[in-house]
Amino acid sequence: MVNFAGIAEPGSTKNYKTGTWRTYRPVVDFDKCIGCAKCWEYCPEGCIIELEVDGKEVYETDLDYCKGCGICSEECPVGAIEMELEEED
Amino acid sequence: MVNFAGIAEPGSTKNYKTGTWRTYRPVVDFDKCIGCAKCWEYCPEGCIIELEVDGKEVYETDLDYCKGCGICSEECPVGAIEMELEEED
Amino acid sequence: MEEIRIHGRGGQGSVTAAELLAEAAFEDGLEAQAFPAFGVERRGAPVRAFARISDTKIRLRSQVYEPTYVIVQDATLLGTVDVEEGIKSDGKMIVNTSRDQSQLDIDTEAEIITLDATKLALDILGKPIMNTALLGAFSGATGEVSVEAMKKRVKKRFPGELGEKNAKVMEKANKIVGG
Amino acid sequence: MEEIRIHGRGGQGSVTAAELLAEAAFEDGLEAQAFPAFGVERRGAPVRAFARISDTKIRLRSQVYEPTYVIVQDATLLGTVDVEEGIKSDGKMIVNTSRDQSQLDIDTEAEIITLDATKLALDILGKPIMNTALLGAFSGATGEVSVEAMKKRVKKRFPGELGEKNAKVMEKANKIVGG
Amino acid sequence: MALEEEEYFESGHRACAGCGLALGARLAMKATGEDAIATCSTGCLEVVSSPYPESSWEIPWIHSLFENSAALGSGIEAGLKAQGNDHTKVVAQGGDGGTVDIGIRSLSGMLERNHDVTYVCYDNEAYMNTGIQRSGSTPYDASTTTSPPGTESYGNENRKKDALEIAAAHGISYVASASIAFPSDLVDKVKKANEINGATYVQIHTPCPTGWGYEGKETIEIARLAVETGLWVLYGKKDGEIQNINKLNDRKPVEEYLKKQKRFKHLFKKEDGSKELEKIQNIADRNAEKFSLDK
Amino acid sequence: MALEEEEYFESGHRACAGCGLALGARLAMKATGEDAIATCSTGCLEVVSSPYPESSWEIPWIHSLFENSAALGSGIEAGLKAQGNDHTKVVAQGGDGGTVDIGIRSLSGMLERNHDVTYVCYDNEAYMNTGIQRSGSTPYDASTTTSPPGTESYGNENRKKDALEIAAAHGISYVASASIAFPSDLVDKVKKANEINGATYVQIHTPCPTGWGYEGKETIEIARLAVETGLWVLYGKKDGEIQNINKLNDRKPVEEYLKKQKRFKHLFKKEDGSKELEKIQNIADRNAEKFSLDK
Amino acid sequence: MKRENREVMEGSHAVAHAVKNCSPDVIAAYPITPQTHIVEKLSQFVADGELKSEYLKVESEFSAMSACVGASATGTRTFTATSSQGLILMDEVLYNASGLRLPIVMVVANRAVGAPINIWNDHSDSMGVRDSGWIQLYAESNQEVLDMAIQSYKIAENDDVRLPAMVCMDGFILTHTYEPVSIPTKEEVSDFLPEFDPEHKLDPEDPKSFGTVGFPGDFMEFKYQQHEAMQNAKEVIPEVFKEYSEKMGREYNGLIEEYKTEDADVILISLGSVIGTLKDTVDDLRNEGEKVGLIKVRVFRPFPEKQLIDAIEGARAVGVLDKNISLGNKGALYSELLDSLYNSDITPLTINFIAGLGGRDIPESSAKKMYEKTKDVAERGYVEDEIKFVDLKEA
Amino acid sequence: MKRENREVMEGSHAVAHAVKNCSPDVIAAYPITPQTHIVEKLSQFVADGELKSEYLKVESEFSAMSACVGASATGTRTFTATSSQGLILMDEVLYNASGLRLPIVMVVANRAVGAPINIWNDHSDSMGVRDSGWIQLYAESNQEVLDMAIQSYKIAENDDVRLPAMVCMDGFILTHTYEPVSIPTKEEVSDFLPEFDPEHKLDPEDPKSFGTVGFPGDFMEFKYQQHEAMQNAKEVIPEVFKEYSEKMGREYNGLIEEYKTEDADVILISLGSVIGTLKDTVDDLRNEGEKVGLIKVRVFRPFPEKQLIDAIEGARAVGVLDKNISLGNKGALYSELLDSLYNSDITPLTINFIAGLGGRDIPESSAKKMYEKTKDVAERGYVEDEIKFVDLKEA
Ligand SMILES: Cc1ncc(C[n+]2csc(CCOP(=O)(O)OP(=O)(O)O)c2C)c(N)n1
Ligand SMILES: Cc1ncc(C[n+]2csc(CCOP(=O)(O)OP(=O)(O)O)c2C)c(N)n1
Ligand code: SF4
Ligand code: SF4
Ligand code: SF4
Ligand code: SF4
Ligand code: SF4
Ligand code: SF4
Ligand SMILES: [Mg+2]
Ligand SMILES: [Mg+2]
Repeated sequence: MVNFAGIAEPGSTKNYKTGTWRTYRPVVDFDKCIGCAKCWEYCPEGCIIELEVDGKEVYETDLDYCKGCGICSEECPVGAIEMELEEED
Repeated sequence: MVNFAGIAEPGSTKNYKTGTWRTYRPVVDFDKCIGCAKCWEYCPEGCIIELEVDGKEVYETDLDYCKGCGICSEECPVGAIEMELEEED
Repeated sequence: MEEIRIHGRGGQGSVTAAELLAEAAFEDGLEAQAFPAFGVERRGAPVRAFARISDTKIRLRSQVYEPTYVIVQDATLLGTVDVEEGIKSDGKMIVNTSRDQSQLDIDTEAEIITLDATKLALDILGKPIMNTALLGAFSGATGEVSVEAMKKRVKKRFPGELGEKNAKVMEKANKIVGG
Repeated sequence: MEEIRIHGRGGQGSVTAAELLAEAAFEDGLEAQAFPAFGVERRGAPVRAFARISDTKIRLRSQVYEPTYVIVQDATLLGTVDVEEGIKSDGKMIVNTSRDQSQLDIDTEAEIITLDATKLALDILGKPIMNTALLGAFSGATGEVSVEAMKKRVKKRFPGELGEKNAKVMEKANKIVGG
Repeated sequence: MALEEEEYFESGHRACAGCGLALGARLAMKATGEDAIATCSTGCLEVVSSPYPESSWEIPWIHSLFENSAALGSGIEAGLKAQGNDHTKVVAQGGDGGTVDIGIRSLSGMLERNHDVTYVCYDNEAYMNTGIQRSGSTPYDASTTTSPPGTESYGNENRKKDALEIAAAHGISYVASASIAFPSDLVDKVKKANEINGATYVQIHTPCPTGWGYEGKETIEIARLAVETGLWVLYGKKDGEIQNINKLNDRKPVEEYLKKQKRFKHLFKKEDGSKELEKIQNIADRNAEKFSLDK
Repeated sequence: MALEEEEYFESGHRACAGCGLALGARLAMKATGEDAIATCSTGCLEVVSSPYPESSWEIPWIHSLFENSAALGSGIEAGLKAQGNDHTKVVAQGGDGGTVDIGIRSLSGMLERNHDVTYVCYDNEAYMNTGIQRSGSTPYDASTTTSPPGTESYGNENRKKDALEIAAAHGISYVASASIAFPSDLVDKVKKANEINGATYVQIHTPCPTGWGYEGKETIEIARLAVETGLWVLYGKKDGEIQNINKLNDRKPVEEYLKKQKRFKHLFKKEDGSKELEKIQNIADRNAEKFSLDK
Repeated sequence: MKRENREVMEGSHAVAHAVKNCSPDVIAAYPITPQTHIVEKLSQFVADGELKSEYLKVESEFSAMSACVGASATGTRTFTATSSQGLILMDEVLYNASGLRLPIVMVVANRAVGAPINIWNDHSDSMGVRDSGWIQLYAESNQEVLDMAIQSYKIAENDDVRLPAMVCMDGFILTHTYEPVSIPTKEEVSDFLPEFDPEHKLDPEDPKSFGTVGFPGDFMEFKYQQHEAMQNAKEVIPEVFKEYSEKMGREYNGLIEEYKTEDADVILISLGSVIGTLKDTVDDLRNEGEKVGLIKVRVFRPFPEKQLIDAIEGARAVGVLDKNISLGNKGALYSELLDSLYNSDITPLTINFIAGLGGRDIPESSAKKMYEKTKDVAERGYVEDEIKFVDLKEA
Repeated sequence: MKRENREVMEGSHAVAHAVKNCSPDVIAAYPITPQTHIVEKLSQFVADGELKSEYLKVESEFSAMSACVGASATGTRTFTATSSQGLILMDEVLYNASGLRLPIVMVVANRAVGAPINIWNDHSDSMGVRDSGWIQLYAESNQEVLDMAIQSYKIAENDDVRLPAMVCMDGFILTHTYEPVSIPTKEEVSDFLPEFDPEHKLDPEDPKSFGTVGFPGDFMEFKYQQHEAMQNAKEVIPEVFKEYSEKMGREYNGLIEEYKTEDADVILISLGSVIGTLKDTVDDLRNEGEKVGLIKVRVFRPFPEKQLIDAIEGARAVGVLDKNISLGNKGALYSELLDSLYNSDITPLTINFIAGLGGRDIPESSAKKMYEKTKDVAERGYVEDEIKFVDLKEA
């Protein structure tokens, strides 16, 4: 049955993958990316992560949660993020 | 029985004589009174009335309602109002 | 069980009087209850307070309809308030007045005791707070509660000089009515 | 009585589709009911809507558990949502997809009809609003509701050009699935 | 006689002798006149003026609850509008508690929607009807039954809520403070508020002998001292502009006001009381600065 | 990376794609850090973040009702104090409706009592959770489901309530406006508010694609345009002094902001719409004047 | 059911149309799911000039009802709608409105009351205010709710009643469901419902005072009058229903509706939209030869004691489906049915089903289980678990 | 009654003293007649440093209860008191507090609910919130109310209960009455009442979320748990009473108290302070040879169904005195008694007296009339006017 008084564990919505909501997927061009973190700052899902690619600090999306809103793409100062239509599967 | 929804007639508290609450009674000295109406302005009971006495405009208390607070006496610019202890009877 | 009603005006300490009466009765080993007439009365308006004293536990919660004793703090009330209402014919009424009881127009078979409590209060306390004088008189006139208990409680409630003076008022009033 | 379930995403007009379906059925002389899955879903999240049609008055107020027909507005849902749940084995499922039905992984005995509603919508409406195409297909595939009634109601709801275009979409989709 | 002679708030009400609130209502109603409807929140004013089957009000009047006087006023205004009545004024009345505390939501909504209602707050600086408990409008350090002084307390610990500023921040076109010690000014302000088409707010300082601890006869004097010390500033604010500042020739020290009232008695007795008195003087000084009170 | 890396408002929440509110909460929580307790009034934020048995919150969080976030915060602060805890921050959160309308009484009380609570209002300018009804914070002329344009209407008929001024009128020591388009500024302001010992109020402009009618990806742009047109002014007010005004080099006409949103579409279509646009431009101009916005 | 007049419409919109045709002078409302579509539609009517009402978009439900009190006191017809938390929030004003005898009409989109917060249907909200002196009607369908909205004005404004009335419709299940309804035209409504023109109102021409202090010497008499008005409503409501039926051609026959009860051994009793499902269930069971009947409680306040007793007579067992529970006791309908039965001449066995709380669906299968359980009680001759939570997920 | 410990004191002050000795961490309250003296006394305790509580002087009752919710959720002990309009105003938060399972203790100074506004005693306020999931205790005397305040914390904080509790005391009749009481010392209270240290609380060290959305899939289960907690309370309360009796030497024997019921033909049933008057009446009548008894309902939520049935067994008629009425039905105690009796093995005749509304006094003479009427019912064998307004002034 339900727990006492409906108490929830911290951060547990992470169990739910909002990535399934997505129609468009942001794809980062690591070559273009200057690691400014603007995309990370502005992502309402907080699902952008720092990566090291070839010794360079870049950012990429965690597709488990990305809803494909397109904000990161819009706000990337160097146009490093493209929104691509999700494939059915 | 009570009326529909407890409706009351306008100004009907006049049926209740708050003069019975009084311990001190204001007595106006018409000779002193200059008819400035300050007492009338300041009376919380609205129980001071204009009179003509010997052709002179003066003010006096309606003892039916006067609670004897003493404001009129205090505020009369010429000290025309004395507060006198009520007699038992 | 005896029931007492106190008449006064808002601000004259009628409720305090009822409370002190109950406290003193309890001090004397009795059971006691005191309560105001639950109203919305403002300062100056006529008010009432009640007390019950008994040698068994008091459970009754209704208002007082037929008091044995009535205390009237302010004789100016006599014209407007029905102070004699319901008083037992063998009861007693204690009235604060400078007049003689024959001058009072009170329609009751109960015994009327008068006392110039205002003067007493003004003399000793310097203020027209008559409730303690009337309590002293109540003690003297009825014997229901000892004046010692009264004095003890008034001193407890008003520590220091104020209590002492009130106790003195009680003592004196008690004597005057023959306590 | 037949029950219909529509799957889509918040913002795709699944509820509108159910409503239009009910309206059209009523237009055809049937009794009808339409309602959303009562939820708190936000735009983009998977949502459902339902309709019932019948030739007698509909009194049932429960949710739809065993639909005869299921409409899937967005094939990207197939991976995450159990679109086949409860569908009658002799029922039909209409899926918006560019793929062939054999390429779809849906575990049901019900007949599956596919249609590239997105393309149709983009072609005619210029927007990926697929619900009217799917309704047209529903009409064609099931014969439960006439495409005329559908068209009439869509034009009523969206007066002017928008309605006309949607009616055209319906017509076309209806033809495609063999209506 | 400068003021309207007619009484719309009648004798026979049950307010304490010397009640500032009763005078306030009497004066405000003179400004309002007969073609008006008044609401009243629960509180002294309502209780003393409407013991069934009696009423002190000569104009149509309604009491509903403690916290909804402004909402009631909104509804009345709407009812009149719906009936095509564009002349009858609506005056919503409340005590300070009913206004700045429990009633502030309905007040805020009424002001936001800019109903054609004059809201009159009678400020006696505490919940008097229930026996002198602190309200948001109780001044700093005042003793009330819920802000008693004690070893851990100097009385009320919060500053008096500035309901006039709060009302003004709603962008309404008129707010004003008034005092029963200045009847013509009071009547003028309520009249002005009534004349404006839209929501207005007038707060009247109405000393209370019972709650503040002074003799009934001193009510006007106390009210006057509040103004003369700068603790209660008389002003109007029309479309954001402050007007009618009552400049003071010789601002009195706050002690003159405070020492007359039992609710501040402890400040003159308690150790460190003078520090507190200074704080209160500071409040007056800041008022003087803000409103350029000193001549 | 200027901002705190740690996330306290987690992924998996159910907000619409591109939700400004979700971003606002994520940023505000970065300013708040882990030693804090948050309340949340009923609304989008609460609904999207706490579907039992899940929660997006990494810090202790509680939702009770729609109108009592500030009162809940008051109680939590008191509870912490009673436990001798003088380090944990309390952040009370509410939507604009939960704050400036139904919640304003409890907010006003909390501010008056000066609890050590930071109140954060997420302003998406309508009741979004219930399907885009007008709130007191809805701008003039915006179309919502309860302020639809029509033959008798240009949309919302009231001006946006100035909750910042109202909060400031309570005499609290800090109020600030922020925008999700300016994350560092936002985080700074919430931090500052948190650091102050006493009640503070921060209102964050959080555009809502669903309610305002634009595409999710435009959220930041819309938020930025609100600031650049002067319709949403970024400022702080510390102890009555306005600070941190974000001066504008080249203030944009309001049309640039309005035309991107369906909620203002009717103004560009309706006869006389231009008159209304002028009125809105006036609002921006008055803001510019009041805050000396133009460089 | 004159087909030509019917149109498929959302329940909320159907109510809005009906209310529009009652021409309320003042509407004051605050949005809350699932009431929103009602007040949104009314907003649109006003924006489009189709309805000339003063529409107050207030800042809380408390003010919504307070504004209705003010407006109604000026002698105008008023409307509001709410749900759940909103209804409970206005509780204090509900008592006030009934005590002031103001015939305000309110639609309640029934929804659970939190915590936990839940936007789905049950009856905790309206049942939670059943003491407040409001008439309460419960609708089975969208047709009923829109008819009841119109009827309510006539009931509430009746001189022998003069009480506010609440029309309860199940949240989502009715509010958000599209189905065919027939809406009386404005002319038809006007013919049925006279203008509201009360004797006592806030009026500078006749300046009375309202809402005075009721002292202990009078208060009881005020309450007694309200109680009497409720009793009068038991007479007035069927008359209003009758007139409505005659004028509009749809049958409303009384405080309760009986469905196949005549020879029933087992009777189910409930209110609201679940009645539809239960009717289907009863039909199915009848087809299977079961002697089952159904009672729909259309009017819950005043409580139709006598009507229920008469209708139940002859049944061996009754199963009462409550979509609420007074925590620590029973469902409200069950509780009040039993307090009525106790002093009646009949003694059916009884069982209380607590079902559908917070939007838990009640499918026909569950309805059948309730029937089975009730029948079982009838057969055994006693009830074991009197209060049964239906479809509860066990630990 | 150890005389040495007793002291004459106002009821409100007695409660304040008892609450002080429970050491609540947070108090949040808003004044309302006749609750004021309780919160004023507590203010003085805090001002004088005699009580170290955070005391929030909030701007409304809604916030009083909301602040208690917040404070209680941090794992602290909380207190508030209210009455009438204030209680009804916090209605929404009451449901919230119980749904969040927070063991807040509140004293309710019972007073009528307006309109018309009336500050005097009856039970409309607390009865009006009987569905809200709060435990409800009703006190006969000031001794009882102060004891119950202490007991309530122990009941509410019990792990098997964990529900908020309301201690009801009649406004004025108890709150403003001076009488002797014995107040357990702080040490005695500490010995009886352990510190409150709940497992779940708002705590950055263990950052849980509270007040999440309860979907239809779970909501019913939450409500069922609350209902179960209420059932558990029926066990826990007598245990707590027993321990209290042992430790403090004053008898608290169960959910109800029987007075001379053993051989009674006629039993009166009520709750609150009128019980005192009724006891005197019963004694008088017994002296006159009448076989009359009395039942005091000490706990109204959870409703003591079984206990009442057992106690009534053998009586021919029961008269239930309710100081409230659910307008359009019956008094709450009567209604629930009947819903309990219906499925019991006993069938006493019953009559409902609606008395004391809005402070109408209930003298012994009226109590006797109620007895006579009930006896009359017993003798006739049937009841004519089931609902009787006592001492109503006829038109
Ligand atoms: C909801 C509610 N809470 C509390 C009360 C009790 N109450 C009635 S009047 C009042 C105080 C009124 O204070 P204020 O508004 O300042 O008016 P005043 O009596 O001081 O003139 C209070 C607390 C109430 N009637 N209703
Ligand atoms: C007392 C009460 N009234 C109404 C509601 C319904 N309600 C829930 S959230 C909401 C709107 C929230 O608006 P806002 O505070 O602006 O937050 P948003 O959803 O826009 O972020 C409303 C009206 C409620 N939960 N409680
Ligand atoms: S598309 Fe939106 S949700 Fe996805 S990573 Fe970019 S900003 Fe985040
Ligand atoms: S905003 Fe663009 S450049 Fe900056 S980190 Fe993200 S992807 Fe790289
Ligand atoms: S004493 Fe007071 S009440 Fe009497 S007339 Fe003078 S001012 Fe008026
Ligand atoms: S104030 Fe004095 S002088 Fe003036 S009218 Fe009155 S009595 Fe006369
Ligand atoms: S308590 Fe104060 S405000 Fe109330 S009636 Fe008395 S003097 Fe006036
Ligand atoms: S409706 Fe608006 S505020 Fe709510 S979740 Fe969606 S985008 Fe965010
Ligand atoms: Mg006040
Ligand atoms: Mg919002």
